[in-house]
Amino acid sequence: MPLSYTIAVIAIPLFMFFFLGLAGVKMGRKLTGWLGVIGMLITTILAYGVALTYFFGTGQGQLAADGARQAVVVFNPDWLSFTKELVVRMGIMLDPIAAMMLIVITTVSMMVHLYSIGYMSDHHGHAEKGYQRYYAFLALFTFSMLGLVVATNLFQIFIFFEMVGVSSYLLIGFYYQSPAAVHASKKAFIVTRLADLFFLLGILILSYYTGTFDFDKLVFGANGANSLEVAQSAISTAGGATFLGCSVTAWALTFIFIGGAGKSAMYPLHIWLPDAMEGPTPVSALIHAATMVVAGVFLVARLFPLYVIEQGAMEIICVVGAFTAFYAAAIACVQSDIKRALAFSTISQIAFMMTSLAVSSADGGLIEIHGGHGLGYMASMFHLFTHAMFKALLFLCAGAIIHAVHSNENSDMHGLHKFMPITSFAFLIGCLAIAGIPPFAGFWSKDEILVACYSKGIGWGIWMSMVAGMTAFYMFRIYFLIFHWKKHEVHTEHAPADQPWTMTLPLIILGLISIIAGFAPAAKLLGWDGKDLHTQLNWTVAGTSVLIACVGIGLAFKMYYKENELPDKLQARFSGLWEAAYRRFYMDELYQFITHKVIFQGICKPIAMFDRGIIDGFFNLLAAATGRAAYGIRRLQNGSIQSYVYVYLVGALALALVTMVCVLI
Amino acid sequence: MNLTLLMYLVPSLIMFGCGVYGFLTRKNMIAIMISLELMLNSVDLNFVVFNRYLFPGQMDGMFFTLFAIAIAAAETAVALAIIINVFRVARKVDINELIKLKF
Amino acid sequence: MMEIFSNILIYFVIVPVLTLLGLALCNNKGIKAIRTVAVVGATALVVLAIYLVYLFLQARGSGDTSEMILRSDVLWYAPFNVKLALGVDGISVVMILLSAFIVFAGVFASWKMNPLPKQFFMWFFLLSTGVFGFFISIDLFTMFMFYEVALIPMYLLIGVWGSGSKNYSAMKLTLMLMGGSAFLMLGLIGIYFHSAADGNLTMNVLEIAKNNAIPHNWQLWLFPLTFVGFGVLGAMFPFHTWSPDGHASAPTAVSMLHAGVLMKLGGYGCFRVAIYLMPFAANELAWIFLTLTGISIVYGAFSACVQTDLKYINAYSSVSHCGMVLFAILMFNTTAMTGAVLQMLSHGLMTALFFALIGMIYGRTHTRDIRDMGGMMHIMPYLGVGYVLAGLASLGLPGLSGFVAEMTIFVGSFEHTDVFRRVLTIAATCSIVITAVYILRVVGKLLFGEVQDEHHRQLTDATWEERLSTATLIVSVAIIGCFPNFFVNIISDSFLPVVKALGTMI
Amino acid sequence: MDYSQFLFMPQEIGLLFVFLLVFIYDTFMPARMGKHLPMFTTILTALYTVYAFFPCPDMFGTAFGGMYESNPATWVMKNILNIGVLIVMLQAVKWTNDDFVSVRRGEFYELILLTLFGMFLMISARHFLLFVIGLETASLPIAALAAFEKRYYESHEAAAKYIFTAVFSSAIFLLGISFVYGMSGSLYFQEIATSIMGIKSPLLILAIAFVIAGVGYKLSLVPFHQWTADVYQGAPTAVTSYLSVISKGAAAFAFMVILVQVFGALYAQVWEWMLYAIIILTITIGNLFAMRQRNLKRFLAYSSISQAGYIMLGVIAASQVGMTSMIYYVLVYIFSNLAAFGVIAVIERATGKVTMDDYNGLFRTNPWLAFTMMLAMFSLGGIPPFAGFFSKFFIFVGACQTGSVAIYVLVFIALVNTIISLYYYLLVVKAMFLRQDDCVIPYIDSHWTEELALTICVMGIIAVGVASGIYAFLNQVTGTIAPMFTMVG
Repeated sequence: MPLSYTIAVIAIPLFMFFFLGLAGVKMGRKLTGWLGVIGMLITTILAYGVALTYFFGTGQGQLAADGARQAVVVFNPDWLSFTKELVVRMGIMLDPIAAMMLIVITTVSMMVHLYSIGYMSDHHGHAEKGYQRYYAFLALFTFSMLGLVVATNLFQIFIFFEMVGVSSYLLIGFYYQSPAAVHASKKAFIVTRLADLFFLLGILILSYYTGTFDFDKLVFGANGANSLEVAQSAISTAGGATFLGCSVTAWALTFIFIGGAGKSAMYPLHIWLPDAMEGPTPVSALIHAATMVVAGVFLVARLFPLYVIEQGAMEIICVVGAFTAFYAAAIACVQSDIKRALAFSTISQIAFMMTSLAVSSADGGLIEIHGGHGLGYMASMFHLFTHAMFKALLFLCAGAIIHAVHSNENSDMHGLHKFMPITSFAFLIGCLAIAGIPPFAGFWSKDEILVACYSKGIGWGIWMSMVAGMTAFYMFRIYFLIFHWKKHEVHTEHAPADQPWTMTLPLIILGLISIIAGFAPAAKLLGWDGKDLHTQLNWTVAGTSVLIACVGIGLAFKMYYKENELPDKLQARFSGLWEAAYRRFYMDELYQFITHKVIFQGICKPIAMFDRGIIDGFFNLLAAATGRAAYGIRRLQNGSIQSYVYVYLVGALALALVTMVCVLI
Repeated sequence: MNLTLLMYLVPSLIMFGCGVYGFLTRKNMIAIMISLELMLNSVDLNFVVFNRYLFPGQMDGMFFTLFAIAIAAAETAVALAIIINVFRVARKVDINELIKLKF
Repeated sequence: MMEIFSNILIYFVIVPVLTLLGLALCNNKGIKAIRTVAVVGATALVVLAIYLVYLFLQARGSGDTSEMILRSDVLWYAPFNVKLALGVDGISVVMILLSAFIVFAGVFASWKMNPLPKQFFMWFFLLSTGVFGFFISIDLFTMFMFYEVALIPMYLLIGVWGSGSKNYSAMKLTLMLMGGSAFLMLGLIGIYFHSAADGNLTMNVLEIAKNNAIPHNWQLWLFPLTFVGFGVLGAMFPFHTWSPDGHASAPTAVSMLHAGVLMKLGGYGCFRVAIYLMPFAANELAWIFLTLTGISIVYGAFSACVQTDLKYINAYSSVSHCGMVLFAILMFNTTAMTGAVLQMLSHGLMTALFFALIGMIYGRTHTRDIRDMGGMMHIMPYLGVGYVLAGLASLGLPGLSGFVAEMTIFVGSFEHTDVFRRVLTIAATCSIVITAVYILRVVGKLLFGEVQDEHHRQLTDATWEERLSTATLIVSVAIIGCFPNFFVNIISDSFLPVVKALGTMI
Repeated sequence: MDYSQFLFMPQEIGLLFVFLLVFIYDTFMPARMGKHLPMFTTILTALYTVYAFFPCPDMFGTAFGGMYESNPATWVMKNILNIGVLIVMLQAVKWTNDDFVSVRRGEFYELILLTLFGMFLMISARHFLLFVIGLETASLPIAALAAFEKRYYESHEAAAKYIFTAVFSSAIFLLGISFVYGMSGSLYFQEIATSIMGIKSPLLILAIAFVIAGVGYKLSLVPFHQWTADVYQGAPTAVTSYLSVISKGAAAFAFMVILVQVFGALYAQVWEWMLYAIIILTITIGNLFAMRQRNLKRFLAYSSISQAGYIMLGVIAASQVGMTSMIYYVLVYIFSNLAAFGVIAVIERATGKVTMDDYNGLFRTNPWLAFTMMLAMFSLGGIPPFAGFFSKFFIFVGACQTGSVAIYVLVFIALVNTIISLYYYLLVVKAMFLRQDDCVIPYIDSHWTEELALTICVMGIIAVGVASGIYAFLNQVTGTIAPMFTMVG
């Protein structure tokens, strides 16, 4: 299949957005839903076709002379030309990760489209209000995300960053009449916007010194030349300019990473993601688990060669990633709202990917990378892929459960295993996958990541293994609390049960993928320079990680399989710690304080006062003063002829005298 | 004894001053008219004297004086007429009557 | 004398005047006739404007690289060598296009205007006469004349048809703008007397720029006069305070026209007169005005965050956005200046859209206080969607005009290497976050959430003419946002002479 | 004596002729014909205006040994005054047929014509004797006219205030002239100019100050202005309008001629700075007082004071452009101010209301009157596209042509003052358009003569600015007396 079909992959969702958005109001709800599904189906098929063609086909320029898989720019028209050199183009570029992302996005999106047909309608199959809007926004998001991954230049990525930001804003705020949702959507948008500000600054700096936005100049070797030299040359045009000690490109890349961190919810910009769970659960599955949140990872991966050269930036990413992984995992251990818990696990997993990218170039030098330290990069992308699948699965299961019991709190669930076996089974698969139990998908990718971390330093490895263990623990905690723990008492009019096929089918499909995805030839396809890096399973690392995972699972089993006091005891024992973790270590409070107390009360209000009082007051004062003066001098005109004449005479004489003084002396 | 220019100018200026003083202090409109006449006449005196002493050649000053006297007469006539009008209405010729229009 | 009528530009003045006279013939009762005349006039303007763009592209396409096209001079006041000099370059072309569209939308936005619809539309078209005249003329005297023609109708438009404390606002607005034009007039006279070294003085902008004879010491105080004079209309800090009150009290269409077009006169004039004619002083004094405009960008955004009156919010955001315009103009490179014009277009359209929607909402709810409203999206979806779109445009969503303009400005401003400009640029960039904050605040309070006032539930959605008026603007915003290069190509070349002049100065 | 000299003064002769006819009609016509007198006079004046507008073949030259000079500039100036007088008369037709004034209607016209004659002499005089005669002829009858509304006390007070201050100021003026005479030994402008060349004695400066005071009195420049407001308010509106524009215009022209021709040599040292101070005072004080007036006649009095300040900007330029701009300004000012006074006169005649609050909501009942008033206000405030804008702009340009920074500062002050003036002009507009009132002035059907007068004014306001030919023509006219500015130094 010709790669140029990618255009259709992007165009169809866009069309669906306008079509459903404008014409949808006139159509029936069901109809719009199915139209959306069909449109997405076509997109998915095309996307698979294109991706597979890119990976396994030949003769469309995807294979370089040395057999490395290289970027193919399908088309690339000018969109906005700042100067002769600095031109923003709207193009489509396929390279391994872009192709991989095409598959991820379309798959998950497809599943979500289908799933939503059931989810967005009540038990009697009546679709909710705003169904059309929902599908239009889904299409819009899909379009933006696809546009992001196939971007040919940094600025296009920025543009689609904004687009996905907005569509996520719209979808989080889908239930726009509930204040919580509105607040969450606002929060999500503004936090990511703040990050995007840094992204923009990074772009400005980088483009100013390198004189281009385009990746093929920035990072990819023009037809097969060694990309690292190219990147280096692009950067070196910065002429080693430095700012506050660091080279400007280091600054630029750091800023760009912050931009990514905002989308990927890295600490401390993660606070929007848990709240984003206010949106419909399928949306969380699509946007806040599988696709949008990995945009940051994707961005860093996109600029990987640059980061390799700018070690300073890499170090920052490494630290942030490692910390976030642990931090989020810790919080996930105590959350009672299952979606929140999943959200934090997402954060933690994305942090895994970031870290693995960052460790990827452990001891800098290019040779090392050629010598296989590109592993981290590959692992990260691989994990991105697998994680997307099983995390989407988990979220969709959660959605099914919530749809059944009308609550997010695991206290309202417990022992659902009997009621919804399929869901339970699918959820279990997801948990096993994320816990990293072979042969499930998560095992393979996480194993590679750990290997990469160990190769950077034993400390990093141990740290990340520990987090992996926590992951296993909290996932199974959730699982047991939902499906076992104690007998479920029914207090809704009809007992919870497996949901209609539209919702169950996606679970099954994703479950299967989560099982087999691990066997995808990632090492062969996702090498950072398009070359096949030959990896083999590192049994020591794999063994230990599996061991740790099992320990975590066991612990969870011990604590949460059957109802017992142990959890409460522990909670009472470490109440402070538990409380802090439950309150997400008070990050939200901190943000509240900064935004409301400092910025709102401390800056905006005074400025507004100043404007009305001082500046406006000044002009009013001028007017008042004139009026006062006019009133004050009225006595000059007191109506008596003699005073008139007096003024006249004095005036004339004064005129004469002053002039005499001036002229004669 | 022969009279110099100053011996005329100084009195005329004094006269003018008196006129101004009278104008500014008097309350009676007629008195004010008289002081105005004083001022005008002092000016006439100036002209005549300048002509006589400095430029005896031509008679410009003299003629000017004649016209000025005529004008002064006309002014007085109009002024008196108006004063009478005011008197008709206000029953007074006090200048302080005329302060209705002000500010 | 007659040959001027063969120049299409003059019709941009003639058409509104004819509309004015046509309206004068209408009877105040015959609302239909009045509407017809107004619509015909506005449509004619739009058609003319589009045709003008076509002519311009054709001329440029056929290799006409002259700075201004469609030139024609008619001697008007011979003793002062004042000419009726017409001519347009890319900037004025797009400005005319913008004005035409906003006038068009404005007519529909004031469809149900009463009392005295006839008089309203007459003033309305007098105002547009001034606007168009300003954009087509390149002679200082006529420019200034049209400038003031555009200013004075505001007084009656606000005073008679406005709301709230309209007398105060109208007087304040008029006096402050006239104060600005007092500075301006002195500046223009000064420029005139130094317009030529060889004694034959001129008021023609092009010739003055060509002679470049204004002594430097004179430039140093003529530049501030003119820049401030126009800057007042451009809502430059600290001369912006007329804007909140004025906009708050003005009727819908007037706010649209005023924020949409009139404030652009300021930016345009700052460029066309102040910077274009006095590059030396522009370079010398840029730092002062850069600081001021930089302040107004952030300042306006911050003060918009705490307002509760919809129109005040927009007025302050206008301060911020117009500050961006002047800021970019002072960056003295083609990219930034192009961005400035794009920003003028974008701000013009989206602010007009904002004010139109606010007027429509206000016309239904009779309140503009966001604390008294909520869930409007539920009640009037069309207006709600329109408002969200306007908001997104204003906070710079790609695909809408705001993003294009701001990015061009930022990239252009970043071209400068000196720390001062860099810092200001970064400060300006921060405004995109603050903008997001106050826009989303409004959208959240006004459109989303629960319905605050039960009476609002009975309210109806937009009528056809309201839909038409807003749709026009939305589509224009989207077009600029999606095909920016079309406009960039029209605009950017027009800055080359200035940039060259400034370059020689540096 | 060579009587052919009288051919140099066709306008004066014509005017006297009109005056005689009116006088004869007034005296010998039976009483019942009296009510036609206003129409008769107006038509006669109209004919005369037309006649005077076409210059006779060789009317330009000097007569009576150089005492009198007629040149294109004076000719144009007189024509402008004629137009003004014609408008005033048109406005007065209805008023003079009122029962209260009809007895004396003849005098009104005769005095007006006489005053005009005096102004002609002022304009054409090149000798102080003739000038003084003209000045007095132009000022004395005003007192009688001010006292015209016998039934009102204000009228008498106005007249009294006028006459006393007028005589005083003419005394001061004469004193000044006497000093000049004493120093130069002549009363001819030219000769004085030549003989005081280079003198800088205190006496001379005193004399100049007195001369400025004397003429400034008629122009109502601060601080010689205080009679203005009271007289304007007290006098009948027709007289006020006449006073405010016609005599002001004439005086301004004569003022410029004297200052330039007689004291031109002392421009830079002496009277530029005197005028400088006077202008700032005049504009500012006038505006400040006008701001808080409620009585429209008084309001216009102060506004006309500040307008006089703007006119002086043309004088301080002391150049041909200055003079052109000044004449042009006067022309525009005549139309604008007479429009305003015309509206006031109509409303006062019909309802007797003259305060600003009475005008609330006028637009609803009398749209055309309100519209005319608004045009007048905009024109006075200098709003384009009305004539006032052009005259202001050109007079500023004329002033700035001197090129000295001081003058730029002066112009700036004047410009700042335009904002204040705009404020109070807008107050009137506000009253008429923005305000509502329960006791609005009912619809007034004005007499056709008044309407005609107003129409002429509106035409003038709209056309004079846009029709650039007028300014060009004036410029070419003043070009003929341009040599006079060569001695300015």
